[in-house]
Amino acid sequence: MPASLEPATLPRPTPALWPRLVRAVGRAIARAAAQLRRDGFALAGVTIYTVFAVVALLADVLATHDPMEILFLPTGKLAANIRPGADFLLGTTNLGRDIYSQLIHGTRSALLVGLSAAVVVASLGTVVGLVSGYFGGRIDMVMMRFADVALSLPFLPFVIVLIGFLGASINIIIMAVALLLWPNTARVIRSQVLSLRERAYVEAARVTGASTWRIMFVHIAPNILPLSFLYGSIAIGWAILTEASVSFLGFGSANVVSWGYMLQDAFASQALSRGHFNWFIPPGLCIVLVVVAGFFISRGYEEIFFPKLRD
Amino acid sequence: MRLLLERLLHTLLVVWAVVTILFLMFRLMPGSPLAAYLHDNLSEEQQNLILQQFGLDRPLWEQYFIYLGNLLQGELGVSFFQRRPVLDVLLAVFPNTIVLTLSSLIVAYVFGVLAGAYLAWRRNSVIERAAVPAVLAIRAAPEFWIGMVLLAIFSFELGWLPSGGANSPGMFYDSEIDRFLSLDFLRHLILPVLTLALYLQGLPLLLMRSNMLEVMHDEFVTMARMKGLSEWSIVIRHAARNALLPVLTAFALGVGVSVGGNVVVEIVFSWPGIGRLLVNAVATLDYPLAQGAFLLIALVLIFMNFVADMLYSMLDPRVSHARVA
Amino acid sequence: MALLSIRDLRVHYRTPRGVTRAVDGASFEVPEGQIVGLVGESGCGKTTAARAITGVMPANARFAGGSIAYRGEDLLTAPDRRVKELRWRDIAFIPQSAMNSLDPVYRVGAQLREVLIERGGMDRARATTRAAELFDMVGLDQGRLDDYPHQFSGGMRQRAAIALALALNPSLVIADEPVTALDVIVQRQVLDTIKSLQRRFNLSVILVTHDISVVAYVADQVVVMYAGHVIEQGPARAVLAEPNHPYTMGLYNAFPDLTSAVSSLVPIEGSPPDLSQELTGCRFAPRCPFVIEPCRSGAIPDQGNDGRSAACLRAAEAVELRRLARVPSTWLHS
Amino acid sequence: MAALLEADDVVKHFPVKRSLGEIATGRHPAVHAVDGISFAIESGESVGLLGESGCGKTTTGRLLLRLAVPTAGTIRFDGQDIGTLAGDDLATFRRRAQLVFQNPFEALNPRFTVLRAIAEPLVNAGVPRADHQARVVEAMRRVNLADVDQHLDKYPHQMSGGQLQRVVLARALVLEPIFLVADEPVSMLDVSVRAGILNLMRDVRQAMGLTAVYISHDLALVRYVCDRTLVMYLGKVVEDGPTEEVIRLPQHPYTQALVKAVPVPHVDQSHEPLPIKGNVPDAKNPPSGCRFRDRCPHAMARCASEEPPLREVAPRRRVACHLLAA
Repeated sequence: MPASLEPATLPRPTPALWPRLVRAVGRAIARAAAQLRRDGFALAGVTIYTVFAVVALLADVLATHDPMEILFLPTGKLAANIRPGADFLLGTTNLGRDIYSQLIHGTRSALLVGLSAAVVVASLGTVVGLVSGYFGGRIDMVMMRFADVALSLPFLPFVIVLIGFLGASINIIIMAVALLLWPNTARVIRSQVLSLRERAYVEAARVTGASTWRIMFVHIAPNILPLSFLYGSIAIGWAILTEASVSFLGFGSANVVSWGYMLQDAFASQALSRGHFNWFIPPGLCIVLVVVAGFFISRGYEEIFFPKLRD
Repeated sequence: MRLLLERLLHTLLVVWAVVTILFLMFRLMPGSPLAAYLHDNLSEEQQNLILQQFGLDRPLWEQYFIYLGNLLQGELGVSFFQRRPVLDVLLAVFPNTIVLTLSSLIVAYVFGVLAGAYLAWRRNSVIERAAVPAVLAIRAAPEFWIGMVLLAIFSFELGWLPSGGANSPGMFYDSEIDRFLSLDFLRHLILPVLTLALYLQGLPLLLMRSNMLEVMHDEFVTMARMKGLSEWSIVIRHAARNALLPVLTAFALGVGVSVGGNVVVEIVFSWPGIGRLLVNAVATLDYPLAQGAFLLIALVLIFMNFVADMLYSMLDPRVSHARVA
Repeated sequence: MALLSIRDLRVHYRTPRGVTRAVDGASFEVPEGQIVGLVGESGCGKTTAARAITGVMPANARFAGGSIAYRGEDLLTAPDRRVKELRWRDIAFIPQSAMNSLDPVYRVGAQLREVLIERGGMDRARATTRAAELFDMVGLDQGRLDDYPHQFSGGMRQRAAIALALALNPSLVIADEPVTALDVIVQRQVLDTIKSLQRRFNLSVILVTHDISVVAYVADQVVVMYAGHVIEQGPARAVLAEPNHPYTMGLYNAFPDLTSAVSSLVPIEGSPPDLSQELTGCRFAPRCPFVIEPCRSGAIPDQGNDGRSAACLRAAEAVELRRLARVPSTWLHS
Repeated sequence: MAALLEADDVVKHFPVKRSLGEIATGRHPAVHAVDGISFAIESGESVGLLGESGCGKTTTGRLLLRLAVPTAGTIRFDGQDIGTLAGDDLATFRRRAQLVFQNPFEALNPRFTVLRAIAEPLVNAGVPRADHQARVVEAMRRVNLADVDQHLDKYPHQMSGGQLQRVVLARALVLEPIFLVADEPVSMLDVSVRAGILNLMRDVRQAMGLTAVYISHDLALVRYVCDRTLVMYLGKVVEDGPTEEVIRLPQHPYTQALVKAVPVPHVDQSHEPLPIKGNVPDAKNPPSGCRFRDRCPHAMARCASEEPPLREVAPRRRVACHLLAA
């Protein structure tokens, strides 16, 4: 039997599983990092996320005031509508709250909403897409009909009705976003799985007796993970925008400082007609930055993993 | 033909599913919206009368069939607060939303398609390199915030345009058409349309650009070059014609999505549309009105999904002319 | 004088890994009214060389030298206007995959009319008649003019591509692997069509292929390419019967032949060189069983007479080398 | 010798979308990929499945490996109906029957190193991990992949087509199968490399005593590696016999045309037009009677009404044509 032949080049120790895993992950990160340096978009996206993540973590340190506290000047007068300056970096609201501190604290809720929704959307979409695409038949049909229905519910109105009746909460926003956004991910992953399933090397695995589990998770899943990330990073943006819209419409939760809440506050307090740009420009810009970072990263991802899209 | 029937059937199924979800959503929510309507100071008899009026004293499954029956007859109930049939309320504001949606989509898609094709043609130029992140950034901005900024500048700072509503107070018109064509209406329309168009142009622009780039690499475009066809024929007749297919589908889908997605912009500009109606209905717990508004928005979305589907198969000869023989 | 004369053509591609010298000093001629078979294996530069003649190249391609003279006029230095004028009226192209080369959203007839009207200056009615004529000529039913490309079978599409190429009565037709994707029977029918139309209109044809049997079937002249170089050329009859370059000899041994007795096929060991590296000497040297030291350095001049040439230092010993090449063990690397 | 593999009236239809008319009339149209083929392959034989694209040869290959299940008919491998295999029996079958793919560039998982790729069947067969490397190295030696150490950790994109096809072959051989299906094993490779792979497959087959089925459209290739050839046309076997005889004296009009159409690398060859015209008909609506009749130069009235059976015309020689009935 061949095993007993002991060719001269042997023995080479068979590496154990987990060091190989570490090496593989290391290689993947190294490759992504190398690509990052080449792709300006992805680099910009990651940089923006890093900055906001640091701000969110250090919010208590960075903020100069309690975001919801009504502040007074040393003279004892309400510190309302103060212009930006040394004491109040971005000025104050008409009720005397520090805008800069609100902005800093808003980072937390934005990242929380964005990342949680992204994780749920990406994992739900990936699992459904994988199962639906690989097994096909009835399972596929049922799941895709669910997807059709979810995509036929108008997004923002659905969230509004849900929040309006269930009450404002970040969890409900995350749930609603996940409920309506998973089909996009699932559909794309499904079609990718459909084509991967027909690849010769998957057939090769089948003909050598690989189990369904092994084919799905060893041969197919690694090829679709980049897509999951792609759709995850887009979902971050969607979730943040949704939270902002809901808060702006006045359905946000009253005790959480978010950028959407700040904008609603500004809008309702006539900041626009009074020209208080310092109040409503910064939160909007923050939203733009965080959301666009997701777009940038997804673009970079496309360049890394779907190079045929490149020029 | 077969495709049409199949999709139609499919669409009806989706409508049924959405209608059912809507029913469950409004009946099973904790803190039934009706609670707000049934004031304590009403007598029990009065309360029961109202419950009966809405059929809420029957078992759930019976309510469901009553609800379906009512829907089929176009019976959406009566608004709690406006004391008018929901359908009348909806139809009064619906045209405003349609005008707003279509004008902004047309502006956005005409601009997006042209700009996208131009950027693809000027691949790797300075303008192309700058435009892509700029477009992505605009797409990342919340619509209502774009609206707020435009409002603050053009209405409050410069005073060029009105700050909200669809018409100035006190204006009356002989017909809806007259109203839509009036200068006053158009002045009110500019800012919301600009806001939506700014937000919406990103999709057709990026789509057109990447489709063009892809098509320009297709063999048939190379062949058009080899044939010595003019740049116009190559770019417009061959590349753009092929690249446009998915954009047209996106337009149809966009109509469906925007009708509900306009909500925030309608709020910013106090635009008397269906989205604003929905938000107010939810805020005041006017449940028949909220349900009706949601249903209308959903039906438009489903219908446009169907149209997009059909459009694609009609415009792409590979689908519409599939040879069976 | 030859209709087309290519001298020392160099076409390079910029790639992420550096410059690939796809065609690196190729010279050959296309006589009036003859079919020239341009053969070689994948990556030898045959398609690049053929496409270079049309002047329509991918964005990352660059002409790094040489000349392409059509009726004595260098296409590489001629003004764009002039080159555009020559396209399709004088130099037409038949692609490998007619499926991808036809625009999917227009009817085949419309695509014929487009070129007849825009480049041929015909009016609509004249173009319609001419399109029908062309379909007839290539053996397609006129009723199919109103079909879309995807409604055609592979063989029909290839015929449509031929009709398109002949629309403006060109003098030179470049056919890039025109039958590779087809089944043998259809392949044979399409080759017969090409050959008969070539005779009828006294066309010059460059037929790019990896298949020497296709060359043997239709070509008058043959040009063999290897790693960006032309390594042998001459009349098809002579080159195929008595190859002078060891690569051509080796190709013959590796090619299964239905008519001869079954002998063993002999591979050429190794693989072609990486064209993104700087190369000196004969590019076939690392795989050549007859290599001598001088092969590995300096330029290898073309040797030959009677319209034949081979880029081999030992071309003079061809008779002896051919004898040795027929022995399988010659090709076994130690 | 005993038959290792027996196909008995095997049919494989692929359903297609029905039109409204077909739904109304209750018809179920299908692509008749394989439409009733029977043959037996003896142990140690090498058989060519020859035909043009769409003739059903690839589907037949997949059926033989149970990558597809027949719509009707049975395939017996070593006496067992492979359609009913499950569990351990199926696992055993998977160890004994292997496939060599057409396109080596796609047949290997791009994320797997050569070592992992060749070890994949060992993992699936439950071979102890400690033995993997030795057996992989052994398989690589068998396919003449020199410098084993140098290749083990390479990824597919770092290798040439010829090397990749050797890896694919090594993967197929690592479990020491007794039956091999090769689907156009060299059609994606350059001519100068092809010969090496074909020689290798021929040698390996002899050394290991394998039974093999080669699927190909290339008559010259089949002639080089197969003792026997089955010619397929539109889901049917039309001719069966020793390869040399089929090529030298083809009996079926289709085979005759096919042989005539094959280009040869000589300048002096027949340029006479082929006797057949038209295209292969649609496999959804094959012609009645003989499927070749509307392209056949010898078609008779009987050909339309009666399907010619594949009958023995000489020892080990079967042809499906009414011309040979007499």
